[in-house]
Amino acid sequence: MRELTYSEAIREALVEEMRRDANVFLMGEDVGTFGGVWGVSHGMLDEFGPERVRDTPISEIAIVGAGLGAAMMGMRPVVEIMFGDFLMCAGDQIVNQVAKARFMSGGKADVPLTIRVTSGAPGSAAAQHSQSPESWFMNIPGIKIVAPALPADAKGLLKTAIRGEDPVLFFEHKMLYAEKGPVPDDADFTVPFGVASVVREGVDVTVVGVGNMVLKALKAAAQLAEQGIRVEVIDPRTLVPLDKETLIRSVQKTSRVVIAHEAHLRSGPAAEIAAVLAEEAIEYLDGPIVRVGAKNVPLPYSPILEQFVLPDVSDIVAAVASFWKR
Amino acid sequence: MRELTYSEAIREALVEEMRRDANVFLMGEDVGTFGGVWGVSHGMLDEFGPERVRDTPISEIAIVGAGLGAAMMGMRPVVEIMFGDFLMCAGDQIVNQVAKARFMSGGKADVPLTIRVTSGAPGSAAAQHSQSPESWFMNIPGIKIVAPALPADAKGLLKTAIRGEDPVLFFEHKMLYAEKGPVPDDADFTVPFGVASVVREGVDVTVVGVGNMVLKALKAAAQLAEQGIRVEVIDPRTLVPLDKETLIRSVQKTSRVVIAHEAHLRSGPAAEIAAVLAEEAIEYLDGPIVRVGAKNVPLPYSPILEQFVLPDVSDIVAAVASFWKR
Amino acid sequence: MIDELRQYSQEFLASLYRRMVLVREFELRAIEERRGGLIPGFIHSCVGQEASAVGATAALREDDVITSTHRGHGHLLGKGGAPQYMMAELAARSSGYCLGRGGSLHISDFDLGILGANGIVGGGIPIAVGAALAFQMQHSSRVALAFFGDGAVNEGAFHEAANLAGLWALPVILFCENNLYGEGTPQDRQAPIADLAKRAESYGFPGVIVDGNDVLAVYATVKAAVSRARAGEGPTLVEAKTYRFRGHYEGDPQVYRKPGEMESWRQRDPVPAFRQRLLTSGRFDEAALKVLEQGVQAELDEAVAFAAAAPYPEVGEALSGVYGETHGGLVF
Amino acid sequence: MIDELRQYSQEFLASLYRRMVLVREFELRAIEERRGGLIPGFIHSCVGQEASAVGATAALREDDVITSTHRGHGHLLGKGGAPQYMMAELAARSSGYCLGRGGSLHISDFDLGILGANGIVGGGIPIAVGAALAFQMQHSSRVALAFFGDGAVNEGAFHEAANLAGLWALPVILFCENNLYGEGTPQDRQAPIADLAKRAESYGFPGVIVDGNDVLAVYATVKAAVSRARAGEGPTLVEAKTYRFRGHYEGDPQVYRKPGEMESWRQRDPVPAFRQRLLTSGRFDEAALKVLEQGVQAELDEAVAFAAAAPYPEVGEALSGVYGETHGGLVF
Ligand SMILES: Cc1ncc(C[n+]2csc(CCOP(=O)(O)OP(=O)(O)O)c2C)c(N)n1
Ligand SMILES: Cc1ncc(C[n+]2csc(CCOP(=O)(O)OP(=O)(O)O)c2C)c(N)n1
Ligand SMILES: [Mg+2]
Ligand SMILES: [Mg+2]
Repeated sequence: MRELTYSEAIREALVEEMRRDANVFLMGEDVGTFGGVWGVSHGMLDEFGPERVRDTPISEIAIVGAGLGAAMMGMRPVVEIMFGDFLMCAGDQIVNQVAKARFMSGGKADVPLTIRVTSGAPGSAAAQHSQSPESWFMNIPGIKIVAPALPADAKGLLKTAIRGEDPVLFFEHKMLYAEKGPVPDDADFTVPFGVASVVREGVDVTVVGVGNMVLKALKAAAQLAEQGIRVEVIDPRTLVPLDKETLIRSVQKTSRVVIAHEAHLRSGPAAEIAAVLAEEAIEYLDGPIVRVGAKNVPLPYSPILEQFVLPDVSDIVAAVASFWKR
Repeated sequence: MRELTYSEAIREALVEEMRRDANVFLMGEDVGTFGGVWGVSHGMLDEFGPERVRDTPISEIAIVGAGLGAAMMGMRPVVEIMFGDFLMCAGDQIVNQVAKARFMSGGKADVPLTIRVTSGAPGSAAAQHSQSPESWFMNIPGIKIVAPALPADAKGLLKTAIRGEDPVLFFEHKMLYAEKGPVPDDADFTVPFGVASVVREGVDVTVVGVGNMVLKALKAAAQLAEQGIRVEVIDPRTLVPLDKETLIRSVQKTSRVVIAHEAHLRSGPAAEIAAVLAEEAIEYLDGPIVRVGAKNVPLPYSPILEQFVLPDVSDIVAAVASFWKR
Repeated sequence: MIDELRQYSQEFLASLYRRMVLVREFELRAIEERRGGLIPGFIHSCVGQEASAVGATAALREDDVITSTHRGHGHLLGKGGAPQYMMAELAARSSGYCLGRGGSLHISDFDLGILGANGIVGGGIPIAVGAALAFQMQHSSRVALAFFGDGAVNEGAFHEAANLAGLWALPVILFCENNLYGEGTPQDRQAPIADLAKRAESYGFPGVIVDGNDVLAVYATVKAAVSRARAGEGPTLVEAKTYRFRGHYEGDPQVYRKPGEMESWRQRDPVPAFRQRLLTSGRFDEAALKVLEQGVQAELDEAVAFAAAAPYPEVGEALSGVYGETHGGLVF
Repeated sequence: MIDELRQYSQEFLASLYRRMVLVREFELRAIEERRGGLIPGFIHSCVGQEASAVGATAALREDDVITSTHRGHGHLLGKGGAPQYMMAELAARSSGYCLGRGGSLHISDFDLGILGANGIVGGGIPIAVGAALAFQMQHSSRVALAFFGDGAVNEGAFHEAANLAGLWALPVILFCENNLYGEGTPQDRQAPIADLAKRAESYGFPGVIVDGNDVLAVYATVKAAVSRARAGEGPTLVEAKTYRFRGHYEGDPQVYRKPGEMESWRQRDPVPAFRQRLLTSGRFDEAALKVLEQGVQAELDEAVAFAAAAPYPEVGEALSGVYGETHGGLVF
């Protein structure tokens, strides 16, 4: 299969869906002329014109709110919030309008709105440009939360988001944009929500990775294999809905689990995953549920401090190794 | 000791701190002439005048942001966001400015800002006026999160918040305002952050309650006592910082734990508490960590549906009883 | 005055008046039924603001859309909302507009272009702008109208939405009902200017002030704004000066009213004023209006009876309608 | 022109010019040091906007405060920020203003009234308004000044903060640097009006346009606004028309520039323009200006040397300074 970067895979999904359905359009700050600050929509203005690749003012409330209104009137907007850190500028629209519109209407409103947003620390971007906000809206019923790690999943999940009837927060990790992987070129290739992916099989310990931590988990697994520890790596791919079954099945087999994400530890996505396992799979567990994530301090600018705060391969290795050091 | 309602206890804390320190003032929508929509600041305009009991426009960004600026310039603002549901209107100021101001300045900025806000479903207030947002900002380092259940704690914790140097989100549960309890009248009575309260001792099972669920847990405990089940009820009082030690000590004794809050189950405060216990106390546990909370759907208007969605005493009783039904 | 009426058909005048009476009486009935226990939730009535609600919506086509507010019953009835489904929603029944899930703050009817009341002050404005964006992209002649209060113009949502609407010349009408209060705080303590229509200049489109208690003035003003919008000339901000006669919500002790203010506005009560105008014009007589009024009462009797007889939702219904697709029930 | 200069002292004119050169050269040096690897993070330089940064801050007292933006180096240097601590911060050292935790986007110095650069567009405006509220409540004569760009005026934060400032007549200056772009999107595709000062009318206070490339014009305009503010007359919105000469950030390919635009603004480069004016006035000669310029270079050499020699933070420092009180270390 041909290889694409994560960024190219996302662009391909956008382009294919916009060719397929005239109701799909892209809107956000600098998505047009600039091609997106991360270059994801590069060239799309040329193909689709300024009507369907819309540069907006710096107005996150208006971007999300207008996306919602347009979605309810038959369009399928993909709106982009440049950094996940800015999501809270539109927090009310997301929490109180987008997520609840269908339910409050008695199930009648369709809200096919995809909110693309970046997450993660790109390096010395400091406290307001480095956050991983995947869990910030997990408590809110009504919005789905997607965090792909591999290019093929990025493409397939974005298509599912755009074709679906519900609002989706779609997290793209900045440090994954340049990562390559095989991506099917079938224009109807989609990846379903709520189905975790077993990225590597193993029997000794389960490592659940979110976003870029899937790649780090794979590296950790390779290192640990040398010590004879067979790690199973699972990527939930969608946090809402969450594929509990695959997680529980894995833990049943390995009886040990580490959950890793780049978000801060406290109340990050791992809190929910750990709680689910502690509620539904505790009998299979042979030790603590170990979380790996960023320390509970804002992301510092200094690379030394930043590396100290962010989780890395070695943290996963250490977390896994801890099971055999008790 | 004299009895006060939760609402009176909060007002007393506000009044005492405003008398004690000229830098303390209250600002928010309808806190003045109206006395607060929940009546908490009733009469305070008369005592302190419109300079220190400030009615604001309906502008949550400005309310929180102005609170932050004033706090950095030596004031000790208490700002009120009428419903927790509206917190996300000021989401960016809370997450990116208030919580991070000190760290980003290298620890130099003092941010003695208290954000008072209501949580909980007051009955048929529907999806945008009934939420319990205690966990929405738990992933954000730099802001403390307080959720008192009893009048004395409400008074003592609010004083600690106002006198402290850090920003605090102070959640007042609407259904607790009319609840009475003993409150010390010592004007220097404060309750420390990070110290959980064992509200009822027991040896068979630990029930951790957040906000109004503390009272429901006590009712459940009384019912369960009749069946011979001795429930220990713990109120963490502050979610950030969280007193893990008291929780772990209790679980060590009881080896069974239920965590109850009114927030939606997914990624509510219980997710973090469960994750902490699954990481640091799993060896003491004799069964699953059971969460009790609102179902993962927006709060419905209809009382029938609302009661179905919200957790109640019977849910706690059932959760506890489940340990003996396996 | 008489001249002004002349341009309108008998049917149109009758329908305006009937709708104003419907709004007024719907509110009074809902308040009564809330006291009587049929309605469990809060009510923010629009008594006193009937002319602005009815005048504005009368200027719209059926396929145009509105976003509304916490004080939305008049807007919805104006746009054609059916009293029985509204009353059933207020009574929390499964025959209500939102199957009992939304209540007064969230009533919507997508078939009628009612995109929803809203519990968040200012929250509906960006949504209306988004609907207008869709219409523009669809090369449709439909327009969107956002209702909001004088308090809402101080929210960031108003500003961002208005700027976008102006920038893209979207077919949207921003309709501000300035009733002089946001909850218990007077407008002059919420914004440093009294004429909020002025804010339109910041967004490069016209702002117009209209007597919000004069239904025909409101109608004509909005009609002009709608024509502009349909012609691709972009948005208009309409500020209707009006007054609410009851509390912010039912039960509000209203300690904040300025002395004499209520009395002076009572003189300008839009419903009797329009009634008198119809009579004075000679085109309607007492008997004809009585018939209309009785028709409204009958309709409301039916609506209340319908609501009271309607079934309550089944508890399990709470779990449906959160998503369009549940991926095997996984999302709960 | 010569007349205009006459009212200012030699020292003042020299200090303005020196500061403008300092800002320009600081930026160029920082860009160079970033390329050289001393500076790890992004830089949004203000090259071309020196007159507005320096003119505005020169009108403030030392105990007045500012909030700044992502493009903040000029504002901070204008307010007295020390180049060595700024450079050390950019170089991520523990001797930097924020101990290496903040970087370019978050530099602050509370002693100098610099409440912080800001990574959130519009994020600093409500904070400045809050500082002004404190000053008003403290019966102090201090004022606050918020810097922000043309893009920021479309954020809800601008609107809510401006409304509150106008309503309460707070001692704050809202200073908009309209450099015609917000990132890669021209101002005329972000807002439907070109003169953003006009928006002040929505908030009941004056809006003034000034040539942002003329340091004395900016100074005089802000000075007047500051006097108003100190006199309790409330806020002013100042719009400085200017242009940025480099990319939005270093590395920006700048595909979005309109043809000829850069060249025409280059003719109005504020630093050589002011230099020429000083020479033409006859009050400064080439030699005197050279001395100032060399002084700046020396200061920057020292700043870079200081930064390069400064220690990096210890890893454990990341865990301090999040809270004022940690309740026994519990909060992490
Ligand atoms: C974002 C938000 N802030 C505050 C409230 C509480 N609230 C509900 S209605 C209201 C007053 C609104 O005033 P206005 O916009 O003038 O509308 P009116 O009630 O006068 O019709 C307030 C403050 C809310 N619902 N949403
Ligand atoms: C809330 C928010 N949205 C978007 C961004 C990304 N961003 C950073 S600077 C910028 C452009 C700002 O334009 P303007 O206010 O004109 O300032 P300038 O860069 O021209 O100085 C954008 C969009 C951000 N930092 N914060
Ligand atoms: Mg009003
Ligand atoms: Mg700009």
